[in-house]
Amino acid sequence: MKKLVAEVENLKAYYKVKGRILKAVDGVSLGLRDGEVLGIAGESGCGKSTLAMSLSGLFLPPLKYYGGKIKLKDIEISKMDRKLLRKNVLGKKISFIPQSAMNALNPTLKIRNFVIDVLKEHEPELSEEEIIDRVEERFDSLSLSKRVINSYPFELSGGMKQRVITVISTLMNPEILLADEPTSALDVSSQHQIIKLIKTLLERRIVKSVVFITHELPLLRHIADRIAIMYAGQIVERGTTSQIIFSPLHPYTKMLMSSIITPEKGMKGKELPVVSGSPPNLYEIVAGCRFAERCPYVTEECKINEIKFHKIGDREVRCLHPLTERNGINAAK
Amino acid sequence: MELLRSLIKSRKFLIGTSIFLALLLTSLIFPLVNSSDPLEMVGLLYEPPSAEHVLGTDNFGRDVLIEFIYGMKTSIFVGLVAGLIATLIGTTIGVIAGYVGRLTDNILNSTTNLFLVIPSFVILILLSSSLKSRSLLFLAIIIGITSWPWTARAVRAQTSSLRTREHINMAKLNGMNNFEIMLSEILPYVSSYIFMAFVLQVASGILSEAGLSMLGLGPSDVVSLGTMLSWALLYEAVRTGAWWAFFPPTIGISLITFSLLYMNTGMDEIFNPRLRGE
Amino acid sequence: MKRGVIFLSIVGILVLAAFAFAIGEFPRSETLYVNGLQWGPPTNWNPLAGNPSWPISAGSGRELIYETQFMYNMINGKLEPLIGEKYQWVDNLTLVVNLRKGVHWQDGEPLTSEDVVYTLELGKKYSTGWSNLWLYMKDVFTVGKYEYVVKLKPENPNRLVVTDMLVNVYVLPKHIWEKIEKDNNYDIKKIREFVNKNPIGSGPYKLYSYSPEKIALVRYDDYWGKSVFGKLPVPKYIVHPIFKSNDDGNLAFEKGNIDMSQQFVPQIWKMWEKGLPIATWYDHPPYYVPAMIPSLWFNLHKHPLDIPQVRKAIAYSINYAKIAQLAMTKYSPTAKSSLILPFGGEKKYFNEEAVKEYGWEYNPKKAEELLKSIGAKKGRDGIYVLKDGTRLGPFKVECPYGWTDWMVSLQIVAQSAKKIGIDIQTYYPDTPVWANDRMTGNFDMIMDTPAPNALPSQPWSRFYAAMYSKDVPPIGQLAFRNWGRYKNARADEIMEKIPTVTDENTLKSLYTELDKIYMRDVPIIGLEYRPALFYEYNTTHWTNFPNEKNPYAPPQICTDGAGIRALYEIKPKK
Amino acid sequence: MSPYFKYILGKLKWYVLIFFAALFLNFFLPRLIPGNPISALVAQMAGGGASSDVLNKLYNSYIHEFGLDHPWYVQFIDYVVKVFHGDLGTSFSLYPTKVNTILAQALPWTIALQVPSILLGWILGNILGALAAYKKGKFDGTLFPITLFVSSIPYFCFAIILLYLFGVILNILPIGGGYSMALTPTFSIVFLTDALKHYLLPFLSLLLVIIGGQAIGMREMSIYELNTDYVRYAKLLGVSDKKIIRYVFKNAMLPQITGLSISLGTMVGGALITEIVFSYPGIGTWLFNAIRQQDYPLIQGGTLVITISVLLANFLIDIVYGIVDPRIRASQLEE
Repeated sequence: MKKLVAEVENLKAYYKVKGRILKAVDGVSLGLRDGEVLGIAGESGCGKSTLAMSLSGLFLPPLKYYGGKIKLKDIEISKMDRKLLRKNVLGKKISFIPQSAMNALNPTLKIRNFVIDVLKEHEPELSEEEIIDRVEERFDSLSLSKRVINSYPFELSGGMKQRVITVISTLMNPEILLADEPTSALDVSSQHQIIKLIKTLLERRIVKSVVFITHELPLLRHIADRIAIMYAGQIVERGTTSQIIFSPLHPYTKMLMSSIITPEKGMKGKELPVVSGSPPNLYEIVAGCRFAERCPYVTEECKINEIKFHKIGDREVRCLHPLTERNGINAAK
Repeated sequence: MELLRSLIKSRKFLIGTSIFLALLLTSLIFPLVNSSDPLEMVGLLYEPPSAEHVLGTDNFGRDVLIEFIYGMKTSIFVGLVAGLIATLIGTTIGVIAGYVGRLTDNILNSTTNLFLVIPSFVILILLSSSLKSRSLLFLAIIIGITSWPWTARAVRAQTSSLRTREHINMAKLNGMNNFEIMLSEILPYVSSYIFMAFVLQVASGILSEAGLSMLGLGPSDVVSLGTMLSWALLYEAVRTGAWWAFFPPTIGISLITFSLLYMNTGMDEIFNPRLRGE
Repeated sequence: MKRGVIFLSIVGILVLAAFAFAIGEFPRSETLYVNGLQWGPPTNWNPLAGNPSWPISAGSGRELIYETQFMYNMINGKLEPLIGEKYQWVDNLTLVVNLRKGVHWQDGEPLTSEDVVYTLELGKKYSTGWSNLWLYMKDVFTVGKYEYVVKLKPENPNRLVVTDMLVNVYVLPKHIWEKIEKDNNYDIKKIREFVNKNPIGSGPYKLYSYSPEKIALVRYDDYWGKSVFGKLPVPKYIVHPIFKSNDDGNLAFEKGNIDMSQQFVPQIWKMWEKGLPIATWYDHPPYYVPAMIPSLWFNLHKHPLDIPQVRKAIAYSINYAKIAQLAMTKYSPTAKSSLILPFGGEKKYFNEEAVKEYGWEYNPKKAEELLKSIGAKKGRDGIYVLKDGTRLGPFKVECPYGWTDWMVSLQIVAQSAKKIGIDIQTYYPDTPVWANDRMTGNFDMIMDTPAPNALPSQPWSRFYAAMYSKDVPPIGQLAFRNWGRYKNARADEIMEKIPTVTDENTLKSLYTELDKIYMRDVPIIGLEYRPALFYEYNTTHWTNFPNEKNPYAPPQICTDGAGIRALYEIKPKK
Repeated sequence: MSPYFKYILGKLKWYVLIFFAALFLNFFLPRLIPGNPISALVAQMAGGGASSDVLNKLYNSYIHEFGLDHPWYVQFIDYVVKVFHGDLGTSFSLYPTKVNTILAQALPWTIALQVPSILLGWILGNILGALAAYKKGKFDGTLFPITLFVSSIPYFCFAIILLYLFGVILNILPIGGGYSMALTPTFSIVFLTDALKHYLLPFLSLLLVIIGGQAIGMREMSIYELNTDYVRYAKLLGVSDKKIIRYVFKNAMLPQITGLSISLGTMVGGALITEIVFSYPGIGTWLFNAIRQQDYPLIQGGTLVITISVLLANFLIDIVYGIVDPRIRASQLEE
């Protein structure tokens, strides 16, 4: 087994809005190994994007850190000074690809100037020419047109923008790349290009590991090594890609897998729920299983206590009645 | 319903609305309780506040407090009517320009911009000097027809962003004509913007009335906050130190405008969640 | 370095130059500041132009640059000699005027009867302010250097208007204006455009400088009057700042920056109650000397205002005392139902008994009785309806926006009428609209002053402006007097007769008869008495202004008519 | 042709169009006012007792002199031709003064009052708004309602209150006019300080209201920009706050620039009332008096000068905008 590059322990990150607390990430633990792609899947509002943000260690208000650890090798970044974090970690060790490339770049700034701003922040000794040289080289090596560097963001197509952002995010060869739905707003061929690009970056060891977040579970099949399923602020199931895709244990995973997914273009933040019913109110979390409301196999027992992880072989699942691996029939019955 | 609930939750909206309603209700209920004629000349020129006349008398020897309350009613009335007219015209032009697009949009948008660039207050002054009848309604209408461009602009922007939406295409495929689409597929989606624009138009209508009246172009035989100011200025209340003649209308106009703007800000934050700073 | 030195020295020079410019243009102890006589920026000093600026403007600075032949004294109604020494009606059609010898123009040329005759004839040649004289004058000719004769038309011998000429027509220098006429090709349009920046008159002052903010005059030290009056006017400069609002002017006056003001200052007594050195002619109500009668005019051709009883009912409904108190802030005695002033020069014609018997006063009860007497009934809304179903109102009553005392007067009229059941609403348009409505007869009721002048021809001019029907076109066309289009043959006859009568007893009975017709028909209602000119002074910088207790000159604002004598007597304070 | 030039040309076409529309409105609107300017003029010069005949003659000769006896289209063409020769005609009410002379005297006062107050108000308002958006919390919480209230007070009400406070109660500043009556406009220290004293109140009343209005707009725009994805992304890439604020400020400013150009008309309108309240010797006071007197040439001239200045200012802003916002040039390329 490869060594861990990052470890997350019982991470709690909540939104605090007008005195009320929304528990978007509620005790998540993860391990990320060298060279792997960890997929995180879940429907919108389950907290996966918040998790991606939190993993960077930068809690932007109204998001607040409430507990747990994020360890990057030996550095504990969850409690790091924000200035130091931004200077020494972000972009350099952990980098981020945001969800909507459309608006992720300052519309009035040329790519060139943005790149200069980013690199100067981390390596002030570089001259502008050196930076541009390095960037051009990188663009070349990833077979992206160098011309792009001198463009304004609005002069680029959506797919191109997303690729440019991916390249910018990895300019400083970060160990971890957090990709938050990098493909959700794109057409199929652009999606493929992005996935190819991420794979290339991994192969060349420009990035060491990737956390790939998406609401389209099937997409992970082509890229992820392991997958964690998230529901209502928690990880509900963890396993290898084939395990999750082909023999889900949690009823929710099963539903995610079997539902038809139709992402609507241009309607960011308003994706239709992929499974029937809606996730619980994260302001007031009920006792017991958070999926109970929507679970076809729910029993009275489910609603009493918080569900802990159960080990089934080498797999873990938060369910009292996990599905059997063979045919998806509830094991307890 | 949910919208209403979220509106009530906005402190800004709530404060703005309550101030506005309080002022409006005072001006509506007071005449029912107190039947004094606001035009009655009960004293002499600029008598200072006393037990009998709490806010003193004005240049006509009238009770300033009673005038103030009636004036508020007039001003709010003019504001509402002018706002309604401006919103109607602005919405019609904005929706048509934004939805139909092309040449129609070009023409309508150019007209809108023309009226935005020419100082509308000058036009307003000229138009109202040409009025033979200085009735309240006429005044409100004139203010309305000179202030629609702002609404037209906002509505047009919203409409053109809607134009390519799925549901509009579906409506087209289902054989709806343009008019029906504008009415049933576009208006509901821009209604919150229209309402916000309406609130702003009411505020600006009240200001325009006050400005016009202050220049002596206001309604005759009716007290409005603007005419009160105009008299105060004309009859040298500032020089003679009769603060009670110009202070109440100033506060009145500012409070009404403030309440409407505050209401608008509250709504803005709800309809554009990004502004909430979350 | 070098550049810096140059720069500094330039700045230094500029600063020095600036100080040199600013220091004492008008030394305070030699400058009299007046205001309220000019409202817009000055445009011209051309008496032929129609709208000349102060001090050439009508009736506010008559003896400063150009002079009239005689000076009118509004207190006793007398004509005092100036350029003219004496005048005499030798018969009903012949006026002989003798001029003073030794009068000379400011360029040194002598002033003779040639100049006067030339000036009067200009009015025949062109449309000028005094062209109307030629309706009554047949001829004017000189008799030697210092005498001239006016012959009246036997068919229209109006002696009153011709006498007015002696105090309100400026005498112009022939040798200068002949040239101006010629230079402009005798085209009146071009002559009117002549600004006359450097007017050469016969008076004690010359135009010194002007700008949109002020007009300044400087004393002409070779004034012919120096030898006659034994001295020159005291102020070396007279400056008239032009304020854009009453507020500014009144504040400047209050602060002592203005010495003499002709502005309407509401409740002026409050200023001296505050301890300011301010006074008016009287130190008690009405504070000013009343001279005109701002009135309410009816459209006599609009039903139901064509019914005299309706007009009279309105006359009874109006609270005249309130108008005097509130609108005029006590500057007016309570108005009586007569077109003759019960004060000053015309008091002798005022017939108290006739007014008592035929006139009206504030009496709402009587007003309603009058309406009931013609069969009017009160409608449910409290407004009377005539037998023919005509509702009494809404009538519009009109005066210009910004004429503050008038606006209040009309508010009182409206409120008074409302109380007895007549619906009157106020309307305050801009002045041109009001002026036009007035002339075309496009009004229900309108406020205006008939013959707003203090002239020897009063009260005849007032009756004439209000009631004379000849040459007055019907409603819809432009009239220039008699806005209501009143018509009464006997009244016309009396008005034609009065200017030819010299016997005081006959005059008195004619005026009484005319006034009775007025009170019977109520074509207009006098609302208040107003001074021709407001006259208030501040003694911070100048003292010894004339007033009731020291009446060495009439309250004609120190610069007009006989009032100019004050300029010789006021004293600088330090 | 460079796209930028094309953009400017496109704008220019549009301004020429507006100019002609304004020319038309300027001519016709004053003529809608009932009554006519000559009756007032004649009435003013006619003492009581003058005969109808004489006044009638006077009246007709004036109507002819002012060209009011021609049909409207002749008058209009005459007016347009004269405008293009730089001649705005002769004032009625201040006959025989040229409108050009009057406006030339008034314009410097108006420019001196409006340009600095609008520009400074705009700049200060934007800084204040950006600050409120950035600092949030109590700063914003107290500042926002105050600013909103200040901007709710109409220009003229503000002017009256300032007048009362400083001119009457404290008695330290003059209550009207452009300079003291004892002075003549010269380039002198005494005159300049005096003019400055008269300047202060109208300037302040304009400035404060404009600051209020602009700050509110900027605050909103900045909050919006602060919450955009690009800010988040830049932060996640470790870009410092200093740089991010620069992005936000610039981007929030851009709509404020268009905002300035659009609200310029309103601001100028507001400033005109301020001039009237303070009897400031600028265009507003003149224009208003002209309207009162139905002085067509002066009304036309005044409104024309105002329209041209607003158009010019807008055009300048458009040029600047085209330079600072790359998106404008791009959108021009697409067409």
